Amino acid sequence: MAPPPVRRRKLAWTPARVGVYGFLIVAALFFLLPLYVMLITSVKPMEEIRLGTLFALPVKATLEPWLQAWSSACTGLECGGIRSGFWNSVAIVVPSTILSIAIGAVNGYALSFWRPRGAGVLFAILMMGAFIPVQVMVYPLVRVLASVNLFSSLPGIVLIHTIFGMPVMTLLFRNYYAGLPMELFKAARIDGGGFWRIFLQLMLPMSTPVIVVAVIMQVTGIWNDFLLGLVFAGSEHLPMTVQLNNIINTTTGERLYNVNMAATILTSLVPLALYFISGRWFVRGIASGAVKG
Amino acid sequence: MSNVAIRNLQIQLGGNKVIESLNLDVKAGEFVVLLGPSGCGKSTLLHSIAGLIDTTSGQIEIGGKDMTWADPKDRGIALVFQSYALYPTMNVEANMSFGLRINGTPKEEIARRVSRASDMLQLGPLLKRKPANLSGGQRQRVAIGRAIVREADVMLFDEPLSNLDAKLRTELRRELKQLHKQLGATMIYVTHDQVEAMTLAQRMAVMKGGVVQQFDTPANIYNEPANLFVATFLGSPGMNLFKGAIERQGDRTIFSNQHMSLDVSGYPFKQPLAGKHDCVLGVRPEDIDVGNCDGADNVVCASVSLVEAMGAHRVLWLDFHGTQVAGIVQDQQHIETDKDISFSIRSKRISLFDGASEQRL
Amino acid sequence: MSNVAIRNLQIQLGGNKVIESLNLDVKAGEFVVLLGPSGCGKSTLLHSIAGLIDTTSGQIEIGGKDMTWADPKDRGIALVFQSYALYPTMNVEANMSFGLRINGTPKEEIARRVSRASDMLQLGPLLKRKPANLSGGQRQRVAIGRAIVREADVMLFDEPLSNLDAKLRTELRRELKQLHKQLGATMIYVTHDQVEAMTLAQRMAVMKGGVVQQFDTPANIYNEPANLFVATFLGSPGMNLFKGAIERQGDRTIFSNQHMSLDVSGYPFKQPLAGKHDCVLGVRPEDIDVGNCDGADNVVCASVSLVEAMGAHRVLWLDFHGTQVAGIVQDQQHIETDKDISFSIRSKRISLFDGASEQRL
Amino acid sequence: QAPAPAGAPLKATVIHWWTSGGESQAVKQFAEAYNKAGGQWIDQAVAGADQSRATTINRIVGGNAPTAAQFNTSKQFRDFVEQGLLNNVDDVAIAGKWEQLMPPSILEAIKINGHFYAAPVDIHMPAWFFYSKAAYKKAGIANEPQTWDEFLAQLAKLKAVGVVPLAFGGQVWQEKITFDAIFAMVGGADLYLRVYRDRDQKAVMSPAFKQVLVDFKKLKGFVDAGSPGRNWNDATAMVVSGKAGVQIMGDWAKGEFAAAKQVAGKDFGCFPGFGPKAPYIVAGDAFVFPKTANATTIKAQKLLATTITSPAAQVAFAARKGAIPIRGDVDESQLDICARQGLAIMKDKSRQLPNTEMLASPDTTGALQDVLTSYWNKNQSPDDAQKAFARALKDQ
Amino acid sequence: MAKKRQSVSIAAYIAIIPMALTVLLAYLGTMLWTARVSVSSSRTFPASDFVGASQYIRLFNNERWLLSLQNVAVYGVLFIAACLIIGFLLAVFIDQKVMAEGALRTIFLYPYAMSFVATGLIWQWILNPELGIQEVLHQMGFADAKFDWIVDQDMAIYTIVIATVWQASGLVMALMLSGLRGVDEELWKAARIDGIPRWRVYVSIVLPMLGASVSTAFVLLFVAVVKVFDSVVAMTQGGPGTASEVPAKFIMDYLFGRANIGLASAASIVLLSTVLAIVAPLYFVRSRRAAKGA
Ligand SMILES: Nc1ncnc2c1ncn2[C@@H]1O[C@H](COP(=O)(O)OP(=O)(O)OP(=O)(O)O)[C@@H](O)[C@H]1O
Ligand SMILES: Nc1ncnc2c1ncn2[C@@H]1O[C@H](COP(=O)(O)OP(=O)(O)OP(=O)(O)O)[C@@H](O)[C@H]1O
Ligand SMILES: [Mg+2]
Ligand SMILES: [Mg+2]
Repeated sequence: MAPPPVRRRKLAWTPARVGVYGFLIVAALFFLLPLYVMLITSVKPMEEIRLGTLFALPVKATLEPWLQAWSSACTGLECGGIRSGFWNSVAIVVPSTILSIAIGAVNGYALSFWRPRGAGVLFAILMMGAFIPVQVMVYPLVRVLASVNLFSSLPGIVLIHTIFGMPVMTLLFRNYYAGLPMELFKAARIDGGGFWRIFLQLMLPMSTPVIVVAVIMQVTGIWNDFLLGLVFAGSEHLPMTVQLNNIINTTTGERLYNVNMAATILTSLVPLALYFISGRWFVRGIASGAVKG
Repeated sequence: MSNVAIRNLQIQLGGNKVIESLNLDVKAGEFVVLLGPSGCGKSTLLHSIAGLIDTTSGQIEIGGKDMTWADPKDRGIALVFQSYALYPTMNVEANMSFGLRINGTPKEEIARRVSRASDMLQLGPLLKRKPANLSGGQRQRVAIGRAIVREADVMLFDEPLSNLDAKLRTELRRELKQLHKQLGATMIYVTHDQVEAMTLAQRMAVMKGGVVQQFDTPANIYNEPANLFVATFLGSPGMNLFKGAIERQGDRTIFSNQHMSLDVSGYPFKQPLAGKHDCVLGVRPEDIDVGNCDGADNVVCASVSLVEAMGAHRVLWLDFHGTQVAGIVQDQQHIETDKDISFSIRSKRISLFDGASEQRL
Repeated sequence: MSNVAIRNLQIQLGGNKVIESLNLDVKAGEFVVLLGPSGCGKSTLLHSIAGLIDTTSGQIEIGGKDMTWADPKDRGIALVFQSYALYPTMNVEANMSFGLRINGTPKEEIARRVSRASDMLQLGPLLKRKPANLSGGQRQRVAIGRAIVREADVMLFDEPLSNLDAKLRTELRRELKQLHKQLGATMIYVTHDQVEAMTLAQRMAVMKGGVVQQFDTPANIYNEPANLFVATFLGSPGMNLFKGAIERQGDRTIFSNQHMSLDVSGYPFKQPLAGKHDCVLGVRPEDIDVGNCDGADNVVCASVSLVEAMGAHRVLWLDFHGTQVAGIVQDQQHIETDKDISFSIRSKRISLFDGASEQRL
Repeated sequence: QAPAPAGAPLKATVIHWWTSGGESQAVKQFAEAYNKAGGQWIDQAVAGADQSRATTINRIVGGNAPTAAQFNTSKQFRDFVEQGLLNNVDDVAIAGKWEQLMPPSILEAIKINGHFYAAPVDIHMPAWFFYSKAAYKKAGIANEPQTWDEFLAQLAKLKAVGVVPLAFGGQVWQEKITFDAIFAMVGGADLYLRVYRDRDQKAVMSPAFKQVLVDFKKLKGFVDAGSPGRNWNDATAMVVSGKAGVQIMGDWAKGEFAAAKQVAGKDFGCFPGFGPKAPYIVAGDAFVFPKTANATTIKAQKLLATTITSPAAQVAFAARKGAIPIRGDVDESQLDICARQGLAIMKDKSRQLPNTEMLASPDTTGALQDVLTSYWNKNQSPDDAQKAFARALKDQ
Repeated sequence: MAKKRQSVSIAAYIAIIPMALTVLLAYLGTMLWTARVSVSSSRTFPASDFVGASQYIRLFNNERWLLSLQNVAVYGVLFIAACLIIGFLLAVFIDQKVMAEGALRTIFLYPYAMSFVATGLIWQWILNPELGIQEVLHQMGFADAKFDWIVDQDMAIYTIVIATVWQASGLVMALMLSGLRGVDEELWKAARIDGIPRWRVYVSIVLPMLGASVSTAFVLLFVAVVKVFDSVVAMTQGGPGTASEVPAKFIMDYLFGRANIGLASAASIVLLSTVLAIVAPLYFVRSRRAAKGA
């Protein structure tokens, strides 16, 4: 009397499932295509590149361009590759990321919970500022920094990155904190927490997901920045990207595409590594969602 | 312990007048419950007492001092939130001790208070857990514990039990009452659950639309509701209402409408009545007696539309000319739906309300 | 309308056995309530009936067909969620009609069903509103409306009233009962609120830890709980329990312990008793009579520790040698706390449980 | 000849945009010469001419000016002079007899209000014609063209045998170079100067100028579809591989040929124009010296100006850079045949033409580029282009 | 005795001092400075004279500027729409409990880590009709295949869209994914019971719920549109001709290459005003709706 049991639904390979994977694979191929071209170009000798066979695998693969990019490509008089700027970049990225996130977080926190008078207006202007092309701001900012003796120094470039990161960082944290229950803040107020206490001991530990996003955005942005570093960092602190740019962008000199590509990939390794590492955190942070207390 | 006095409080939020000219006097050590439907401004009132919402005008006194603009932490209050608002990144112990640590209370003192509160609330084994790993009831206790360790003179509770199941609710209700005895603190407790309100309150304030409708002992409010709203909001099921008119006939006062009439001469009118008066008669389900429908005097008949067995008693729903009348029966007598039944109103236990102003007569 | 039969159902979630070998037979058109404490697997069971959770083993039959692996939409069921799960971006009408529109139901048919449901639930004026602009009770009705328009043979409810205030809960409870009459559909209703369970159920299943403890009519479960758990879980306050032993003394059967003894000869034992037997005696608060403590026979004294006025009745808490005994008094007699009072147990209305297995004797 | 000071070497921070391998080799010659002369060269390479100049401006504004900075030999640094931001190097110019040694077009660019505000470092001829000998052979062309028409005919022949006749990079500045080459060849030096130097509206609106526009657009028929956006070196690579016949490009393109191990005169040919009297467009780079009161820095600036204009440094630099020296009194043997040819032409003042940058402000040159690129890429009539050209010249 | 508005502590005001200084000195300051320069005759350096609106007049007589504005409008609409759609689709597909989710996520996100200085060149190659996809198609025997947008006057701007979407949609995906994971599980169940296909749920129910994610993504993308520069320079240099010119490039050209900061400033001010004219109403509507929803 029992009708034949319907088969288990759990088994995966339905047409819809195939479609999902199909789409993802096609999309992944599209996203990987430029990387593929970059990679194979970076291991081709220049003769092969001149042939213009863009997608062809290298006939004679060579690691020479990578070595050259890393340690002997010329960036002016120096022919030390991009290696030398690495630590400069680190020295800029670390404090800039920390400071810009710290200030963005404090701003977002103040805007969401304390709402001091005038802060709303400041925030609106700040967001407006996000739309000014960076280049336009360079000249006046040089003047300002020069007037406080910070031009061409490490603190100077850190400050500049903090300034330029402020709109988006503030937006990010403001939106995140706006999603937290107001009661939490009120409870801490009753417990006698002041502005900083509540921020440091309560809000900051709860901000992991948004901090991960902020770190990704800031590290990527600051690491890849070249214009601001060039102008504000001073010659001793030029970031890696200035060298990368020197290698890639020549006006009238010859261009070594293989070295260019190798240098580009090398330079991107830090943000890429960050993506790999933080990816899991990112998802975990997202999955835990609005922290339920 | 301190008294709390609220004078002419008015609160606007985003343009809405949420609280209008509210007065409330809570004696030191008293347990007062604020009861009202969702959205009536209970939480707003409580938060303004705690100093978390700025008042638009009016005064809040705590312990005899004007605290209208004092900082929350300086008011000598503790607050248990509707949503618990536990700090998700701290374990139970840290949650409870956070405020004390901020105030720089000595370590031993903190330990003493936390262990006392956790004993009281049986939180001992949970001290090292994070809120995410606690059940709803346990979270609730932590939230209460956090308030207790503050050893505040005034404790405020914002619907602390609303998310728990009936059994837990009953238990915690008793524990709270116990707590009040032990601590002796002034307690103001917000709820929309009347059972909670009735069982916990020494006095309770019934609110609606930001206005206190009645502020009295639970029994008085239950038995002599000040207006129609209070009458129907309290009781489960609420008071049965009959529209009609009231008139002096000789030395008797008679309530009557199309379908019934009742001698209400014994009713303690606040003001002597003159002439005919539109009014509403209210009677609690337990003050309705049912019997066989045999056409006796002062006995009205209606058909039973539903019988709800509640275990200890049953609720009858009678269809009386289109309105549903609820009655409560205690005994095991057999009652069938769709059959006619007689019911009578205990005229000594009625309430009468003005038809227009809806205020108690 | 269809029957629902569950055979040897077992469900594992993330490694936990949430449901173990569960059997349940719901007749066509019946209103069955699943009652149990938080976390006992009620939602899991309901969702597996709906096909939203894969079963680990066992069978689910709906309307005589094996539906263990059928798609939710093909099971002829409708489900009202604990959290409503309304589509937040659609207005009330769209919320109700979305499923029908997707299935290609003709426009007129959709309009007919929606208007019928909205009439039934008095949602007419709200049809164009978004869920965010509705109160909790209104959202609840929309969620029910969405289930109704499906005109399913089996309707499942997952604690649909748990977030509402007492008054609304009472109202909606009645409406649901009415609905069942009108629709005639099989209904399975999950709750942890016993009042709801008692009033709504034709039969109810009390669950604990994924296992059905008792499946019977509310009255039977209330009056003759199958085990200690059911006895204490039901009733507010729950059954009073006294540990002791039971023994035949001549043709009488006597329950006794240190402090009291009671003749339980009239008790309908399932199996004849032999010798002395450790057991627990249970009696509901309303089956305890109180009087003055004058030392009469079969009358025990205890001091009153708390009086809870509930409006219609009062709950007394008596301190009887360290255990709290609850009693219910209906009349207005004056009772003071901390005074001694006598109480007696109506021996015809007791329950007896085995001391070890905790099962009813 | 300037004596090295005793003690600390004279530090000179130099901003320039020579960043590629070949360019690095070239700038190294300067650095070594300077260091040998008792200085210490501190290199600050910034890729991209615009970017490099912007850096210089920002450094000056920010009070952290370099000792010297590269500009094109042009009007690019006029504003600096007017703002009084540059030191002059009159002493060095007089001592080095610049007026006698250097071509007038260069002098015109660096001598402002009677003072020398820049030290020229090289001369580029931006409009060389490079051709693939293999492609020419395939098309059966034996000689370099002597006239514009002959050139067009050769392009047609190349096209006929399936070679891309003109290797063309469709970037604005490459279009401009090509146009200027055609302008100088077809329109003649006189018209060129009247338009660019005198901004003579009549000259612009003349039929002769219109003919230049028409002739320029004729080249469009000889470029391939992939040209827009192409980098100049990719275009050169087409000539290197014989895929394309001719490229009109600055002499720096020789670096690419060299990298592909091709030899001028053997694998590829070069000619600066049609016929023996063809005009020769002059461009180049120069160093300017930001203002400072610091005596040591001024000394360094002078030493630097002296060193880099010295014949030895000049020829060493030019040889690696693919340019020609700014002075004729150098040892030619290090140079390739194209450069030698250029050096020879430089002796004939009548053939020299300054490039647009020397004659007009950057703003004007930019505006002209805009006009030309629209004309080249869009379906614009020569008349419209002519009018736009006139307007762009008048506007500034 | 206790005064009003004490509830906002002084520390809060101190804490926003960095923001206040930044806003006043860096943002407001540069905006005013730019406005001032735009009414002067400044060339390489700011001049202190006053020439009225002449820079603006020149600006609006400049065809390239007008074309830039037109281009950025077209680009902006397409870029934002494409990023949101593709980002959303990727997020949705990744959300289907697929294998190798982490790897896929990284694949979609990595372009965001790479600067356009080099990847622009790669795109230029891939899209080049003589080198890239078109050539490959020809070699595969599709002789008629034509994909030469990058050299086509009318289509060049779309190639910028393709490349920048490739770069930015990963970030949108991340934001959307975070939104998707926040959707109540019971909603999905409700939809299953209603028999609503998953894609329909995404389109009709989930998408409208992702308001916060979408608006954050929108702001970030909008900022990117206004500032789009690197990709254009690296891929087309604004060409062919002026076909893919954009305002930021125009401003850059005049700022340094053409040494006319007066005109560049005027262009910046016009750009900023345009942005404000678009953003302000959106902001207004949103804050109104937020106020109403609360
Ligand atoms: N920030 C605000 N802006 C505008 N109106 C508000 C705001 N906060 C609350 N309200 C309104 O004030 C009224 C009272 O809110 P309150 O939270 O005090 O209600 P409540 O009595 O606590 O209700 P519940 O029992 O649901 O918690 C509500 O109508 C609410 O809509
Ligand atoms: N995905 C899951 N993985 C592991 N355990 C689960 C999962 N979902 C539920 N559980 C466990 O299954 C048990 C039953 O959960 P269920 O939601 O059915 O309880 P319930 O009876 O509906 O409770 P409530 O009254 O609180 O809604 C709980 O102990 C819970 O912790
Ligand atoms: Mg509230
Ligand atoms: Mg549940």
